[in-house]
Amino acid sequence: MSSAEMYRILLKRLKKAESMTGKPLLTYILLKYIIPLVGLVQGKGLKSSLGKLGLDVKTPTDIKILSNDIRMLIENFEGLISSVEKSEPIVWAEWSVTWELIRSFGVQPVCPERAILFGLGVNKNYGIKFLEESEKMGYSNETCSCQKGAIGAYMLGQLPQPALLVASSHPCDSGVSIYQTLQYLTGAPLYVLDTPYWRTESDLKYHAGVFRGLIEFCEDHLGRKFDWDRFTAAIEEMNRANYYLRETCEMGRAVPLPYYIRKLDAMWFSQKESPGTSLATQNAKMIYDKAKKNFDKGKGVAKKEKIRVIWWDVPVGFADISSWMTEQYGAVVIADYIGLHLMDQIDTSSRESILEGVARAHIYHGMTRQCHGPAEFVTAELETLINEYSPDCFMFSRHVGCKHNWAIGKIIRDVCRRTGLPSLFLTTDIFDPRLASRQQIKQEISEFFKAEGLA
Amino acid sequence: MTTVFDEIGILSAATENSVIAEARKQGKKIIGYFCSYVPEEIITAAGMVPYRMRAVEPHGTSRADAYYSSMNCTFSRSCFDKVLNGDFDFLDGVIFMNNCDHTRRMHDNWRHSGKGPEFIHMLYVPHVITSDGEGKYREGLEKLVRELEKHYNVSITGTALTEAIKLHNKKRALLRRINETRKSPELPVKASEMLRLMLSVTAMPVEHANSLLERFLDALNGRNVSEPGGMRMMLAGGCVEEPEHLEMMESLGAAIVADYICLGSRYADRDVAAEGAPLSSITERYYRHLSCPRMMNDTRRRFDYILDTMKDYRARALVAEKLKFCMLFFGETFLYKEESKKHGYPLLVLEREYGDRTEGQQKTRIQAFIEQLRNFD
Amino acid sequence: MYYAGCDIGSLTAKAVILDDNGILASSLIRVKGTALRSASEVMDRVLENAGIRLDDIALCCSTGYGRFDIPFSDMHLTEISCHGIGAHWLNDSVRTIIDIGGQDCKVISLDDRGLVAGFVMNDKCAAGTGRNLEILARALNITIEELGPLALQGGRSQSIENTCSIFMELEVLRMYYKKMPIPDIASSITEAVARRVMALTRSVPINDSVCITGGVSKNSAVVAMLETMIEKKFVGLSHDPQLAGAVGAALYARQKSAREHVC
Amino acid sequence: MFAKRAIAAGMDIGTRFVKICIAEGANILATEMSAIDRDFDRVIAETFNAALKAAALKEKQVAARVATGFGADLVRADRIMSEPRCLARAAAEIAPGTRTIVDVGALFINGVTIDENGRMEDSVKNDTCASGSGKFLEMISDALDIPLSEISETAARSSSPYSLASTCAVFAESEIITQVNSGRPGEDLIAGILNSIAAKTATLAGRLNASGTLSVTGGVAAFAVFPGILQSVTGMTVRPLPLDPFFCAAYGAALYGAR
Ligand SMILES: Nc1ncnc2c1ncn2[C@@H]1O[C@H](COP(=O)(O)OP(=O)(O)O)[C@@H](O)[C@H]1O
Ligand SMILES: Nc1ncnc2c1ncn2[C@@H]1O[C@H](COP(=O)(O)OP(=O)(O)O)[C@@H](O)[C@H]1O
Ligand code: SF4
Ligand code: SF4
Ligand code: SF4
Repeated sequence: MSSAEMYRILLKRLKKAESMTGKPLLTYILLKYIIPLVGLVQGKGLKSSLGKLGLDVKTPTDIKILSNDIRMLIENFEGLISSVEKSEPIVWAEWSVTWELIRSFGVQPVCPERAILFGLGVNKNYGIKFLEESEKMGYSNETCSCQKGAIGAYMLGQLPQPALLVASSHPCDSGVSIYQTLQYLTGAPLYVLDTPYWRTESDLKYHAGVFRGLIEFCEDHLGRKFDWDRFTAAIEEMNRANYYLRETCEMGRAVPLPYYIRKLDAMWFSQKESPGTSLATQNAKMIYDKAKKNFDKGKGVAKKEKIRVIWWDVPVGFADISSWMTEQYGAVVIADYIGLHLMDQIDTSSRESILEGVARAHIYHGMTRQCHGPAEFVTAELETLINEYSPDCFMFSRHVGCKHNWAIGKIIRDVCRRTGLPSLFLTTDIFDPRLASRQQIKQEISEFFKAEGLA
Repeated sequence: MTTVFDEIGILSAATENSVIAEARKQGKKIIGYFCSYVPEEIITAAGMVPYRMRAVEPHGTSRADAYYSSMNCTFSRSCFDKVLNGDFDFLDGVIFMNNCDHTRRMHDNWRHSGKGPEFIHMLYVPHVITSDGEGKYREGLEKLVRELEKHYNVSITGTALTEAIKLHNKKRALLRRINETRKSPELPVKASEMLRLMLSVTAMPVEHANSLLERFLDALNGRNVSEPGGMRMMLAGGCVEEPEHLEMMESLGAAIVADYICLGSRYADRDVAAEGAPLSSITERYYRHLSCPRMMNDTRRRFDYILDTMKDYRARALVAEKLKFCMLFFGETFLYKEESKKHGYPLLVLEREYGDRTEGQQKTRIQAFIEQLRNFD
Repeated sequence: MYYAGCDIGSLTAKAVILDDNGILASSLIRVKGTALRSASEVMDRVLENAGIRLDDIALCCSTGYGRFDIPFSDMHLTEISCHGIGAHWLNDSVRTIIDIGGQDCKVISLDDRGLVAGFVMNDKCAAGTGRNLEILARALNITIEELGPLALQGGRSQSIENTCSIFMELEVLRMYYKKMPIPDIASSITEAVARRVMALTRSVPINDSVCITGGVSKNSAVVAMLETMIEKKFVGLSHDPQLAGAVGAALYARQKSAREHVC
Repeated sequence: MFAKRAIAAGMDIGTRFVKICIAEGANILATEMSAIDRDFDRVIAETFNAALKAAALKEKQVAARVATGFGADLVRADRIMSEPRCLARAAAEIAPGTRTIVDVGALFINGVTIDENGRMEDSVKNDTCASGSGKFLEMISDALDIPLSEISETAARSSSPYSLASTCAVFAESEIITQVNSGRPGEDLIAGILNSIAAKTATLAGRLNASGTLSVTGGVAAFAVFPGILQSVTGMTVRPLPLDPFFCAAYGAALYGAR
């Protein structure tokens, strides 16, 4: 596997997909009417792979959102491949780190933990090779698959050599351990965004200082000046997108549920791919407008909404499970760790206020906000959802990598017991299909709905 | 007549040893703490006894498994099982720190279980060693001092801290001198005995610990426990807290002369500066002492410590141990493999579970490793 | 002078007697209640075959799980070193040994002098061991000896996913109940167990001449399956591979006494 | 269109026995059980027909078939439900207030907890290393020529039950076979195996945060001595459910069918 081959393969496919989704209306008609009639194999392939991504396409706006996502991925991959070819510096940044900051040095960020996602995107065995490569080096099967994927991808030359690494000390030990290993294997300097345990004023001040340190660190090691104007513009763009996303999530209280969680999950990813550009904001607005229309008309995303689900922690890699649940049982997912956007607006009036806002965003980021700190951060959010979003049941995917979630099984179960909320505890790995297959998860969910009299 | 070695044998095996029981009779409060970033001086200065938490006399993990799961570290689970069983009811307070995912969640589970004591504190320690970080750690220690003073209405004065620093520096100095004796070809003390000593002196008032350490140091001169063909080795690992396990390795010919474990030589690394404001000197020592894998920007210093110590103590090989599901020490032992290739020292990596008595395969691995080293002689 | 090697395994006990020019006699029995009883019985058997008495033995070395408390043995060595010495003596081109016994599975690599350069072994799990093969054969109501030849006749084999031997037994029961031809099930079994063994070898380089020892070396289908997976032919040993450990132990006893005489 | 309470069949396809229970609503009409062998489909059909005959029913009168157990997907059924769910459903019906059930079968131990309103809460499926050895108990009693009906008195006669060392069921078997070959008294071995199964069941129950009474089902619970052994090992009060232990899962499946 030559270096960055994975990104070249995906880039070719994305370009083809872009040509198809370029004209939303035409593609919509093609997918909705012509393919089922004519049974174009090519079209069916596209539909099923979209389905697998959970972005199944129901309206022309869905296709517009999808083509924006594709455009953002293309921009990102092109930036990466040209940096590799022109041997410009590349910065590995852990996924909760604000990528706008790295881009404001005019360099390309890469998230090592997402290599497995892209590897599986090429095809299932391509991705599994990353996991097997790190297992050959001694990684066990209950290590977090995104950490294992990063090591395997690097050893197989699918992650370009980094100029420097930026890690975060939260949310879990996997990150604390893997970035020391990546630093050793790549030899690149490492900066750690040390994150406080709580969220007091002095914690936020300390964490803002850590971000100021990151800018100085990058200036020293990249020998480039930090472009504050570009960063401020990017933050303002992010503020707009976050406004729409937060407003959408606030509407989750409505019955029937006006938004579709897979779109909000996708935003968690696309906000990283090409953040700060208007494409992410456009998507956020389209999702918001669609949800607002439904909200005003009291209409839900499911034809007949029967079951409202809180799905914790991170949704499994088989994204199509939530669309299967909706079609099969009228079950909609209200929130999961990454789809519930609670980002505050960042005050861009001064550099100081920007840094504090970025520090706060880093702590309140989806998945890390729940996993770090005391268990109260987890239970408080769950209880708000239970009290205000009228769920019918709770599902916990229990990704094997998150040992801290496994360690508070009883605390979470007691919240469900106290509130009488039926709960299903699964065992999955968000990216490794070898652990719990799509079939097994669907079987357990069907049994759960039937036994609880929900279906 | 009972020797100091019999004494530490009894003290180290008990959850609440006789010295602790005696201190409680005299009205002394016992404060449990979890690991090497919680300064014992603060507890001593408050007139209380620091007690390093442990899981000796384990009862298995079934009670704790209701809170935890089979995917969590067996040391944390065994320790929390003892909490639920009431073994730690003698404690007047517990100080946690954000060391690893498993033990930080014990802070949550303990409070959720409703078991005493009332004072259950979480000390925040950064995951990096930087100047800003030292300030943040200092803030955490000041908060700890304030809350101890408020809860037990004691006052932790500068003089009390300075006195405590003197006593604990003496304790560390004695431990360092004891460790130094392990450099001699006639090894005077076994690693299993050192671990029993550490389990004893981290569960008693510092004055008592110092007198025990003095008697222990005296008992070493002229003592020789080395066996013919014993293989001088160094032991690295996380929560290696079972003397019987080390005894098994010693019975197979491993002469463990140096270590990098939490309850080992790291505990006595460098003193608290005698001059300057006491709390600043305490902050500086505890924040910058030889780190453990939770500190993300200190890896090289840890690996150099292992290389230098192996040379210093003439250890032929490194045995690295990790407990199942411990990501901190998984990463560390993963990099030991790279280091051992680069610097050419033989390495054996063992994965265990705390309290695991079925040691058939472990014995074969250790003995085969030693046979392999003997082949090279 | 006579030297003895005694390998008390988890399922079988083996003993070998060497004299100055080679293997004089050997014996193999199923283990008894205690290691001591297994050792004394297998030694009586080999002494009988050799036509000598226990005091004629100059030095005896024991190995295997039960190596520790054998009164008549003068020293003990792990089965890893013994398989290394034994296999090397039986064929000095050997650089890697795959030893699959009753309860464990080891991969040992040797340097040019035939000394152990590295090894890896399974932890306390039965997957990929001789016992694993036994319980799967029992699920088909066939003997362990029949499993190999039957598997070689097998056609398309169905892959068995699970890593735990108990679950593997379940998957075999399902095939058995659904009337899948016995040879096909047998070949699925050997393929699955061979894959478990391969998973172990991934972290040890298998260089050119590799041999297989331990009781499972008698299972022709597992041997053939492993050869296809490592894309190499096993080199032969000049004596029964199941006895490699006991031969190594006897050799070590002979070397030890030679060295004692000299210095 | 169906009778007020539809007639349903619960089919528990175990690793050793197929257990069929036909019920009308909550009322059991017939139960049949037979050993599974290579002639799988014939055994299933014969057992089902025997049950129909016992309940004096025609096949088309059975409104729904619900399958459970290891081989649930090997038979024709309208729906599949997992064993823990069926056990919880059965207990909620015949012994309301039951909070924890452990089912000890031929190869596996399953555990399930039920909350106060009869809903399944948590289940510990077949934790591999703690797998039961009901089948292995049969194998050893066969090797010792002790009929299964005499297992209880044999175990009771033992003065020093043999304590097993290995945790893995596979290695435990070889350990016991070695003991049989070396002439250790049969009653000590049988008692030893029952103790080891009880110990594994206790660890599973512990992981379920089980407290108060423990209900035990499954083939091994059919040995009268087992609940008592489990009681002494777990320190909890152990009671079989008020139904033949072999048929609890099958009955639960039938209840799901009737709804
Ligand atoms: N004749 C045979 N044919 C096939 N397999 C055999 C034969 N004899 C022994 N085995 C396999 O070898 C295993 C025992 O190997 P062995 O090396 O003797 O065990 P150990 O040394 O651990 O006691 C058995 O479990 C069985 O699977
Ligand atoms: N009379 C009996 N005949 C056979 N097995 C019995 C009998 N009584 C109790 N048992 C035990 O019941 C076990 C089978 O239990 P069962 O729950 O049917 O297992 P499964 O559901 O896996 O088929 C046997 O392994 C055996 O130990
Ligand atoms: S390894 Fe580090 S975090 Fe874990 S107990 Fe030891 S000192 Fe504390
Ligand atoms: S062994 Fe590792 S996981 Fe367990 S308590 Fe110590 S540092 Fe934490
Ligand atoms: S029960 Fe299965 S997983 Fe557990 S040790 Fe035995 S073979 Fe391995």
